[in-house]
Amino acid sequence: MTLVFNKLRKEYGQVVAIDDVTASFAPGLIHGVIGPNGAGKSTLINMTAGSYTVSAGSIMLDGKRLDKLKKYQIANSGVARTYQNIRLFDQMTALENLEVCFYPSDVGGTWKEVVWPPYASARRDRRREKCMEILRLFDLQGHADAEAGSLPYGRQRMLEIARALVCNPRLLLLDEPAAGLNHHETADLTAKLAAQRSPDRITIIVEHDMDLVMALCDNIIVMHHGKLLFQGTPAEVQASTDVQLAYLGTANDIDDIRAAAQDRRAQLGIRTRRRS
Amino acid sequence: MSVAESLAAVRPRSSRAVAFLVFAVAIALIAATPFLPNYYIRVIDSLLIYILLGIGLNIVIGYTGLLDLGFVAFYAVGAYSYALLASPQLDLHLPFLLILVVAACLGAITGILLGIPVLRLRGDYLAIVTLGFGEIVRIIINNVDWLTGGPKGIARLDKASILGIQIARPVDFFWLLLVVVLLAGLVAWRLERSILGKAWAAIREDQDAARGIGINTTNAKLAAFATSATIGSIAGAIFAASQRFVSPESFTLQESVLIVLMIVIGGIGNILGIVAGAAILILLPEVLREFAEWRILFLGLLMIFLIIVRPAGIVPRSFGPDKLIRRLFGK
Amino acid sequence: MLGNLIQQTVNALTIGSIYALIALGYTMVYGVLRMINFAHGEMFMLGAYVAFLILSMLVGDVGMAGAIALTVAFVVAVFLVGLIGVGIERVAYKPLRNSTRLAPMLSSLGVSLSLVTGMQILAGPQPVAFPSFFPVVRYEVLGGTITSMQIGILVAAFVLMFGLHFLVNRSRIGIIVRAVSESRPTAQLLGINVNGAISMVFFVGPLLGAAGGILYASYYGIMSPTMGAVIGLKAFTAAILGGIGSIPGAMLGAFILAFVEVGGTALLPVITHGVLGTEYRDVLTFAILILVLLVRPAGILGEAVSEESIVYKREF
Amino acid sequence: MRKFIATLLLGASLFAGPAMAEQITIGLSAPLSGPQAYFGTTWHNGFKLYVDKLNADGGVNGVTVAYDQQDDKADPREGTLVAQKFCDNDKVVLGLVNFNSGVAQSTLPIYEDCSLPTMTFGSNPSLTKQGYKLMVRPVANDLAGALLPAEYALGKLGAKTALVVNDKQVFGQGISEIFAKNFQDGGGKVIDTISVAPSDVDFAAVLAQIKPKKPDVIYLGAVMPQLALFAKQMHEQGITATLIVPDGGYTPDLIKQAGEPNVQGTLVAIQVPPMDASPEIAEFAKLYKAKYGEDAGPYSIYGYVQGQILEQVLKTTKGLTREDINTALHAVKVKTAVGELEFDETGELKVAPSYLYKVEGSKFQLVGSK
Repeated sequence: MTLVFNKLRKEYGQVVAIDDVTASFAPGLIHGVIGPNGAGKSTLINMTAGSYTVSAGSIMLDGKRLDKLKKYQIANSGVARTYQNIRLFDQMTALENLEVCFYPSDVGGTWKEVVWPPYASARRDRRREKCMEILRLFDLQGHADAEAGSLPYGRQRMLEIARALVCNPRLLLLDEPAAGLNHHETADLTAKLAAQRSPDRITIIVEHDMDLVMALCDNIIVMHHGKLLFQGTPAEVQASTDVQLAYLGTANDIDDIRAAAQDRRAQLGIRTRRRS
Repeated sequence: MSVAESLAAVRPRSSRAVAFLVFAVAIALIAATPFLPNYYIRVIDSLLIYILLGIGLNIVIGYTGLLDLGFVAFYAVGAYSYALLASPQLDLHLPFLLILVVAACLGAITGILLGIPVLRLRGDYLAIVTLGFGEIVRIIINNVDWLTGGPKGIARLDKASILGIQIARPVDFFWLLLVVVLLAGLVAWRLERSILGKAWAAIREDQDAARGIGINTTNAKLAAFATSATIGSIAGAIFAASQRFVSPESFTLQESVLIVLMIVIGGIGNILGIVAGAAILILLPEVLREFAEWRILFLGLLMIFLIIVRPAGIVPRSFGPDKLIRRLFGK
Repeated sequence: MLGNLIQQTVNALTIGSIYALIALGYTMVYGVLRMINFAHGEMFMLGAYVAFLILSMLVGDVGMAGAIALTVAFVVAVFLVGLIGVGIERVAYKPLRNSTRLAPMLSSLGVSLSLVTGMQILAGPQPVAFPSFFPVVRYEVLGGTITSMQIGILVAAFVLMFGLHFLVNRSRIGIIVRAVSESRPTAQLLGINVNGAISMVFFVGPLLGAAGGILYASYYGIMSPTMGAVIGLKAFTAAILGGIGSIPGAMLGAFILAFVEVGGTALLPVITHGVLGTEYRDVLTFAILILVLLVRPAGILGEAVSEESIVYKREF
Repeated sequence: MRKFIATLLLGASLFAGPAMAEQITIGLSAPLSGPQAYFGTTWHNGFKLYVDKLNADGGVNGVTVAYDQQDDKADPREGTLVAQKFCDNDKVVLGLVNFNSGVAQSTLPIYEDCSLPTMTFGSNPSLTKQGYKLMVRPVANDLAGALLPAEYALGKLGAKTALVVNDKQVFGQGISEIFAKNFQDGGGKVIDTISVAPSDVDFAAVLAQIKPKKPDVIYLGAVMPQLALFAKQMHEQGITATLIVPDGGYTPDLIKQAGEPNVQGTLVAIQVPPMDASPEIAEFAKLYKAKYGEDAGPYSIYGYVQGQILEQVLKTTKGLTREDINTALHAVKVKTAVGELEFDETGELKVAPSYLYKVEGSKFQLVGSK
């Protein structure tokens, strides 16, 4: 009933982004992943969700190997995620953004939906009911028919998380959910995520905002230069000198600046192209 | 851009009137058509065929967001299905309805065959590969003379008939096409609203994120290609039956581009838009017939103007058939 | 056999260098605006017509000597077409810069249609004979025939391509253009004159296309209002093959395409024992294009991008 | 939109109103825009020239002739729309239609359905073999067009081998196949048949393949400007075989576009007599130039001849209905600028004149006729 990284490794040519990381994540808990920029936090999420290939090692969820699956198969195994740069379906309404998540379970009935309108509306109503429930949890019910792309930034963040939660995932991966949010919004987000705790769900949050991480997470792993530096409770992490050193001593200035620029652009909603 | 804004601002109150107007004009046109001289009926037949093609291509371009420039290949597959199965060419004279079914199946198969190699490609690469596919189909048709007659084409196709009723006059084709267009439009519209349609929209908006929520994009895209090709192929079969002659020059790249233009000028992703786009691009040159080359120049300039003034098309994506119906019958 | 080989190589190089000049225009516009400029083939056509007009004015009305008149006509025509290119961008594409990606593409289709029919109305739809820019002298090299015209075209094309290479990689303008094509928002933040850079691209691209058109018209001896359509499509194919957005890619793609075409004509009947004749040459061309893209979905020299490193929002 | 409605109403009123007895309308359909516009326009101009003269003289037995000229863009789909337009208009009693055989293929069934007789210009032999009762072809078909050059090549040039190139279009492929057959029937050998794409402009690669085969003659079944491009490149590559081309090459453009030295000795076969063949034709050429400000096109004289046929039809017809006109058309026997013409039961000319020219200097020199 856990997520396990077993000697996980990711290389880009000569560069080692993730260096033999072994860790396990228990259900019912919220796990935080922190570390300076370039430590490999997002890479971990991207590998788990199937966006990046795994160079060596394995990822197991409930005893099933994830790293050999295609991205959509991983999603269908109960893995849901959000992105560092919000990736909503801009020209679809907020409601549709959630509704489309029922594709894997409902697609078989497509032709019936086409030829038999009552069946279609019954199906649609059932889907919409579930989606509205989630939207309400994130205070988005008033925006259900608004185009996702037209929502304010903070709402978009919320909507993306709502989309990840709509199919009740076993494993929830949140990649910097508080990036670009102001203080109030972050506090709001923290409360909403806390309310979503579930005994069956493994939640992993990659985040820079320490207030959120410390308030929310039961367990924290600290990444540094692709290696797992430390694992423990928030209190243990705060007490660790290793962690302090990693953050203060060797943080790469350029990376920080780049990250700041990246966040700024994300806030402005500018699409960024980065070289691999 | 004040013109665009004022055009775009469809006021809720007036839009109900617009909806009624659109509806009334459509009904009046349909009712009046059988009484028009044959020339006008033929023009309207031609318009309906292009609307049908537009509905088909819109599934791939408008719904799924894949720029397909080789759509004419499916049109050709359908046309040649009819030409080969109902002509002295192979001395087969199968009934029209059976050929429609065969054409639909062949279309779907070709659609999937095209879909498979282009699945990995995006945007402009997809555009050029589909374009190449369309050209390959045309060149092959032009060169396998023993089967397709090569550039000479196939002449003296059988007159079509459905259950003993002969479909030969332009007005017969008008009714046939009207039924087929309405059916295809209905299917396309209901597909758009189905869960598969939502998945297509998700792929259009952000393909990777769509995979991330568990959509098997391969299958969804193949379904889009197959449905679209099926409609294109049916249009081709009807075209061949009405023309009673097919030759490769009806299936050039220009035809594909014309259909794409129709969709985009009318309003991408929207069936009502396709009707508007087809009306402009097919009827206008016919109306301006006496101006010979000037009409094409005018059309080119009009295209630039329309796209600049309304880059998202004449009919906005949001003003789809559902809205039309709601405006008409809703509260 | 060797003669034939040399002959075909020269043929391919000549066609390839004309393709390359046009492909460069596609690729530069794409690099900066992510837009396929369907009107680019018409710049090629305009080049030939404008040069012809200037030439007949110079020779007929002014009475200028042949060689000087040719040079003047060439230079003036390519600059004029460059300016036309800038003007078209201002009118037809600039208003659509923040619109969907499909909109400027289709606007360019409208521009293309208007230019072709406009020229048909102005100059007549018939092909017109075009004077030779280089005297035709045939050289026999190891059994192959090479004309002075082919040599002239190769030299002119390579001079232009090296000129562009220098402009893009060494000059200030080139750096600005490259910065804009790397990331327009970032360039804007850095205070770069983005409009200026885009105008530059729409000047240089049509200029090269027009040069290609003049060389083409004088090589084949004719020009027609529709001459841009087929060759534009081929150059576009070349740009995609090489990896659109990449300048060396466009040149590479153009020469590969030319060699495939010439090789297809020469070898298809031989390889297939006459089953497939030269009429299947374009099938071969597109089949190779599709195969290349299956292996390298972004073209030969195109930037390979992994899924997450590029945020692909809707194409249109 | 208003214009559209106006046209609509106009069309409807024409449909309903009674036809005027003393004026008939001839439907003219050909490419008037696009690359083939030159042929369509100049062909029609020849006809209009004759009809205008006819009307100026008060018509034939009091019947004046109007014409309705439409653009078919050389596209079968446009062609059928035009055909239907003519069919719907009761005043149209005869069609001068379709320059392209491919377009005629799709329009002839429509004309047949509405009993509108036509003089069809498409030269593909198969058109008259489909049993159409309302068409005649006042011009030699490709069978005749490709016989003379084959005989000339074998006899006068003493050619033993020929190589055939075609552009994979209806006309080019059809006529080159007929040439090949005639050449072989006459005892010659066709060493190879090569197809090129219709949009090709560069034949260097093909020519490099042809060169080692050393044919005596090369027959090129294509249209302008391919004919000129091929001739030019053939000469540049040092191929000395005699080039034979079909009727599309009978235009000064061939010599201009290929360059005079590159086309010397090229043979052109066409159904048109030389412009100085008779005083009548010379007179026509002069009139044409005076009226349209340019030299007559390759088919202008046939437009003129069709006018002459029309005059004879109007002189002999019993009435002005489509049926009457058709009967008179099939029975017509008339002396025209290209000789005496009459049709057989399929609508084909009984004697179809064809001519062969050789390029000498900047002129076409008649070297044979049939």
